[in-house]
Amino acid sequence: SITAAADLKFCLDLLVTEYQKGHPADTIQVAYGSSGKAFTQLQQGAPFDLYFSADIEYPRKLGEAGLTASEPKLYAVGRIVLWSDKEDASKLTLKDLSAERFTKIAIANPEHAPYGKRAEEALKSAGVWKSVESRLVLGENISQTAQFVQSGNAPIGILALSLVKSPAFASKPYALIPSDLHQPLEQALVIMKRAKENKLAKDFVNYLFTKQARTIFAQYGFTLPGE
Amino acid sequence: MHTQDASGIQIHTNHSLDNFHLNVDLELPGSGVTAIFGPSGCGKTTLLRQFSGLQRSTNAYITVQGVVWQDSKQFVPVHKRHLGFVSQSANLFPHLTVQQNLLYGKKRLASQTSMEQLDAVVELLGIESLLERKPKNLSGGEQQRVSIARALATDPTVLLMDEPLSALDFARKNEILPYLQKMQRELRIPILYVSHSPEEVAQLANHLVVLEKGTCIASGSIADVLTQVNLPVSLGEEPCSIFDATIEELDNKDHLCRLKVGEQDLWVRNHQFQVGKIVRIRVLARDVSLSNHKMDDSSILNHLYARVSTIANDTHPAQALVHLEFDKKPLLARVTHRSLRQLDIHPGKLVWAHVKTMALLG
Amino acid sequence: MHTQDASGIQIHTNHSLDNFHLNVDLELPGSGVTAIFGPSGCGKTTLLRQFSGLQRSTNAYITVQGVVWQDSKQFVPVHKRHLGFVSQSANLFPHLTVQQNLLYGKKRLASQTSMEQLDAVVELLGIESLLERKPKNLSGGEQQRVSIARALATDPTVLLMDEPLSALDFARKNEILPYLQKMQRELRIPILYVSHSPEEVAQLANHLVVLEKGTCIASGSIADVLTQVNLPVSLGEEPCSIFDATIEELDNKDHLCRLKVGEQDLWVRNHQFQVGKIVRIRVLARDVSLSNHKMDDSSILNHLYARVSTIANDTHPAQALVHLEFDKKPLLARVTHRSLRQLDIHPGKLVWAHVKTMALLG
Amino acid sequence: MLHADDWAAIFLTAKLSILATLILFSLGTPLAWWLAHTHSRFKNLIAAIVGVPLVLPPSVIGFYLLMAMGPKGPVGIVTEFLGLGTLPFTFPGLVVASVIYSLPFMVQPLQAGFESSNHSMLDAAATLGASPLDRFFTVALPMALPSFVVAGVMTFTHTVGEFGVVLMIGGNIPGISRVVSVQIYDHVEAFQYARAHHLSLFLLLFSFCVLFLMQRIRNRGIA
Amino acid sequence: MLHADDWAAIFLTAKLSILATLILFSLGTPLAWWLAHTHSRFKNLIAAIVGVPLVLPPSVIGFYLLMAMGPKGPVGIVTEFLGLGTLPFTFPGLVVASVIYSLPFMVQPLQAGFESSNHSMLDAAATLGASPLDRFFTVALPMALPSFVVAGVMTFTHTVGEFGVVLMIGGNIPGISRVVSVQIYDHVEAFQYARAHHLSLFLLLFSFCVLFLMQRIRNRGIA
Ligand SMILES: Nc1ncnc2c1ncn2[C@@H]1O[C@H](COP(=O)(O)OP(=O)(O)OP(=O)(O)O)[C@@H](O)[C@H]1O
Ligand SMILES: Nc1ncnc2c1ncn2[C@@H]1O[C@H](COP(=O)(O)OP(=O)(O)OP(=O)(O)O)[C@@H](O)[C@H]1O
Ligand SMILES: [Mg+2]
Ligand SMILES: [Mg+2]
Repeated sequence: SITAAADLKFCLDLLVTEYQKGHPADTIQVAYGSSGKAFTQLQQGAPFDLYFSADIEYPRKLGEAGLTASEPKLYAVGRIVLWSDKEDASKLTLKDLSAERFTKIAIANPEHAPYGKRAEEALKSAGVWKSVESRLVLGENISQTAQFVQSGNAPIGILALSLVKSPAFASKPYALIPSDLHQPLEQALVIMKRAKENKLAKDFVNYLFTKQARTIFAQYGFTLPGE
Repeated sequence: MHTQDASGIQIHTNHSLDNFHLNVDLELPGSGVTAIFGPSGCGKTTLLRQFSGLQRSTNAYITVQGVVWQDSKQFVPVHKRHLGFVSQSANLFPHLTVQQNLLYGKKRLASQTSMEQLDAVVELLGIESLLERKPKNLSGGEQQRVSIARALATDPTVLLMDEPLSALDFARKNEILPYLQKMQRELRIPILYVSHSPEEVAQLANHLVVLEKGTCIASGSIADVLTQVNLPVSLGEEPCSIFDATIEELDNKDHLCRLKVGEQDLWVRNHQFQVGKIVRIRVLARDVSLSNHKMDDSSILNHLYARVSTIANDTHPAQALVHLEFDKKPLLARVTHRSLRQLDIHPGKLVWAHVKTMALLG
Repeated sequence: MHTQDASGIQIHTNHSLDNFHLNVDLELPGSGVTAIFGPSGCGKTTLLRQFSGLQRSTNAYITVQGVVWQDSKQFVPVHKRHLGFVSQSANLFPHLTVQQNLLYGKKRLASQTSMEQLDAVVELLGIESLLERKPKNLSGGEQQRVSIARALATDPTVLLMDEPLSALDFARKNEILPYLQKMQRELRIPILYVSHSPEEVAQLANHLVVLEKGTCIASGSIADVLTQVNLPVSLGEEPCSIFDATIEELDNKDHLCRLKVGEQDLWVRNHQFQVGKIVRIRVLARDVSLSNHKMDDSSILNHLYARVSTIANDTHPAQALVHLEFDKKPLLARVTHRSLRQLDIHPGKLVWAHVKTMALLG
Repeated sequence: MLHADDWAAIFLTAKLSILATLILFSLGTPLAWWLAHTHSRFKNLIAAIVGVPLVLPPSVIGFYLLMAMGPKGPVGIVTEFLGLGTLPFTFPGLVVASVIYSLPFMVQPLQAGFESSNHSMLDAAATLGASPLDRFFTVALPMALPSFVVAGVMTFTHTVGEFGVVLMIGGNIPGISRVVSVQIYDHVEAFQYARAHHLSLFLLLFSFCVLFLMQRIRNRGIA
Repeated sequence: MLHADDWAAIFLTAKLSILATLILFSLGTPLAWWLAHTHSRFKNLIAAIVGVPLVLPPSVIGFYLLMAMGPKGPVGIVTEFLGLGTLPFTFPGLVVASVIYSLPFMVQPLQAGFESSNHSMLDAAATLGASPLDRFFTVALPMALPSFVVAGVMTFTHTVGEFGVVLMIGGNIPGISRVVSVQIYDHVEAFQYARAHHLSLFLLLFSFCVLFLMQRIRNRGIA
């Protein structure tokens, strides 16, 4: 079984379905959640074979603790976007956020959510951090942040590209935030020690780097450097 | 309370509790003690609760001294009726001390009662030493006494008492009863008094209501009700007769006084009476013996010359209840059939009735 | 309970409740009714609770008919003592119906009581129609009766009753008292009976314990205790004398029977007595009149020739309490000082004592 | 040991919890009284509705409240119409959410307390001249004291510890919605275990004091 | 309307909640009784400890429990020594965590109920031959029925709705720890609102039934 970052939900569900078409005998269970929580749980011996983190730091630390059976493998790089339920976000840039009409700006909590950290960096790079700081509302994770914006409680927010490509958000356009404004959102997976002899785990990881899988990733806004 | 004495108490109510139906239509005097008497479960408590407004029946009509407490249009809520209610169980507030219990009603109701009056009640009831205690640390009788004191402390305009003295010893009862009498005389407030004790009723009551199965089978002055021969209820085992007499003479040496009943004299213990005062006398049938001659050589002081009117059977086959009449007053005597035969007593005959003891009421 | 009758009940206890100290050392008979008498707050309930084990004192010693219930080493818990306890407040289980209340103890304790016996108790107490009700829908007296029935249904080896009849009317009391007497006679179980009613005590009790402020001021057979002249407590207002008599003759025509007391005869109402039976008689002082001649021409049947031993003052100054003696039996008469003077009654004189009424006990 | 922002969170939490508890006392007491004494046929329905927040996960309640109070939700439309703006991400919004969420913690124990109370004492108070409100405060309430203490403490502590709803409705804004529970959570998520421990310890000590105090009051009420 | 995995979550939740409630009844009742009647000087301390789970945010409790029950925690070391393995991410572990978390919901109402109970009824039962245990079950318990119902319902519904602790200790594993609350949360997080609504609705209807039933029992107890 797999524990995976919540932003992978749509993408990974489709990948699992596709994989199982070719391997009907194999069952794969995925538990989505915050990568930090999963990290804490894996440290305490949670029974997961694969760990899809939204951050490369967590798998690295698990490796240092000797809990993994492989090196962290970069499987995707995430992107952040501006999205609004009220207006056409595709015409906006981060600079526009200093406008007073955005009474609330939703981002994920930069203290512990990877998307929040990147959003903070981007806002700082764009030079608007000071002017927006007092108007920020923080989501526990990127999903909650999306709900803030989707429900209209926050007129605008910085969300994950993978989310706004999902059906629930597809009706409204988004503005991609240039990736040079922040550190890359490097998402890495790792095979846990308990899956050392698990063939299915290795097969599935290998499948993720096939061409078919890469198109699915790309479809949801996840690409690898060089793709 | 503007029409004091103008009219008395009217209670008309019709109330059902599952299988029990209370249906009474009472006119009670606006002052004095009305005793409510009847077997367990006959509706005495229900009557008091109806009267007080604790239980509300839709079609009740209740007025007190001209003030309407309940009719089809209005309903004065309980807390505005300004009544004192001593209930069958003491119902003290468990979270308050005795003192706080006493002050609870006083603070809310009493306009006139002074602190001294409360102290007097406390002393009368012997609860001075209990004031700081919590009710659960009191004995049964102590709780009952505090409950009485709490009701008296509110200086009520009507006092309802549901078997208030049943948990008390004789000596204590005999201290409280005269106090109630005095209070009723001085404040002229009406008291409705439920009791199973013939002694209490005889001593206190001016008016008597007898209930049975939710209906009133008799209501009237105590003398009238008690001599109603076909009443199945008597105050305890003993039939008795009651009549009024005038104080004629005081014998301070012997501490006796002479009463005049019609043309005849009676001697009773003197209780600081005034000449000319009219008192009420109760004579138990068992205290009356009959003979054909006046017997002067006996410690029995009182001899009445009376005519036998009827002779009825008594509860025990050995005995008969002889109804006598002297000066138009009724008198009951309980004697054995053997004596009737030996003394040849029959209706119409004139005999001497010897009264060993009699009680003075109110 | 192997040593039935071998020894009676011993209660030695020393218990403090805040300001109150109970300190008694009692030896009570192992059968018959022991009345516990005393003013409110004197410790009657506390004594019963100590005896039953509901309240545990560290240094108590309690045995019942040879079985140790508590001493320094052991303490039989309440539920193993197999006693019936009718407490001052009915304490019915509010979540159970009357029927379920009655069966609660029966299921746990009664080994022998048949269902018919329970039915008999239910009928005696007049609670047949209440069986399906919840306690809170019962009147005060009804609750009390259910509580008595519940205790009786357990077929206990000792019965403790704390003012069980105080909430009941006279007629009901007079049905229950004989039943208790009968039960006590037939089952020979001891009954500890707290009451404020002189009537009840006189009618039921063989043994009398008088408490005051937590100490026992008298304990003994009822005749002995009642004639103790210097006892501040009397059973109610009325002093009385008690003595035993033998049934000599039945007069079925007049429904009377003749008793022999020493050399003298007394006639009383017959209650299906057997010749030869010994009965106990109580004569109230107020029912005795005195004269210098035997008065045959009177409805008073009983005349005892007795010698005046002492003359004491009574509570009212008009009256005196005359102590008489006949055949070594004591007899009290209450007469006025005027009569004493007129009849020239003085200690040592022989007089006729006329007894209007007497009560047969036990 | 505690940082300035921890203290800010503590004061905010205290403010929120005290306010919510006070509001719930005034709302919950009449509601519980009504539920305990009515014979209305709506009784069971209302009782069930009051119990709903118990059974839904806090963040789900938070989600629905967010939807309802947002500009497109029924509550939001009303509040905007009244010129109050929308409630999420404001302190009043947090108070409203806490009140809704903690309602059963207030009502349920109170209702149980009132149900087992003795009517004859209330009757006695009435005959002694106490109006219905008077007898409620001077008799019913003190006699149901254990239940009141339980209700108050459960409501208060639960509001202190609540966090799913707050996170959802509050948006984690310092001084407005970053209460202690959110702060601890953030510390844990950010692996700042030491700070989490310190704040937890503080909460523990604090709740100890509250619960201790509560026991004292209870013991006194009974003795 | 509900998917197979929703049903699986429902059954798991029912199993967990019923089990936790039963365990809490058997643990909480004697504890509450003791707290209500003891004069021990540890009383206040124990009462305060029991109340602690009320005041800490669920996921923080979950975090500390995870630490304590993990292979390096004190509880984990003991369970591993006993050959039981570690508790987190297992169903028994979830039960243990739920029991700890819901303890105050059971104990507090029961304690209040016992404190206001009438000792003279217990005395009467003793004289009628009932042993202490017997009188507890046949007198004290039925007389404190409203409190029992409240305690049971609050514990049960709270275990159903609990989710911070479960997520932390359980790890969201289908059939072991993916209870309804977690499932709804997942649906919400994944913007599968329809499925979230359906499950919430189911929970609502269910809790309605439970709460309705509870009211019936209560009304009967009182009548
Ligand atoms: N729990 C208690 N704490 C302190 N004092 C108590 C407690 N219970 C009773 N007392 C006191 O002990 C004394 C004896 O009480 P007890 O109940 O035995 O009296 P009693 O003889 O039964 O009186 P009553 O006829 O009024 O019922 C009383 O003065 C009472 O105030
Ligand atoms: N709440 C109730 N529901 C149903 N029946 C009731 C209720 N309260 C009293 N009753 C019945 O009504 C009748 C009258 O009760 P009430 O209390 O007035 O009697 P009471 O005359 O005061 O008797 P007691 O002398 O025994 O106190 C009784 O038969 C009783 O069973
Ligand atoms: Mg009554
Ligand atoms: Mg007593």
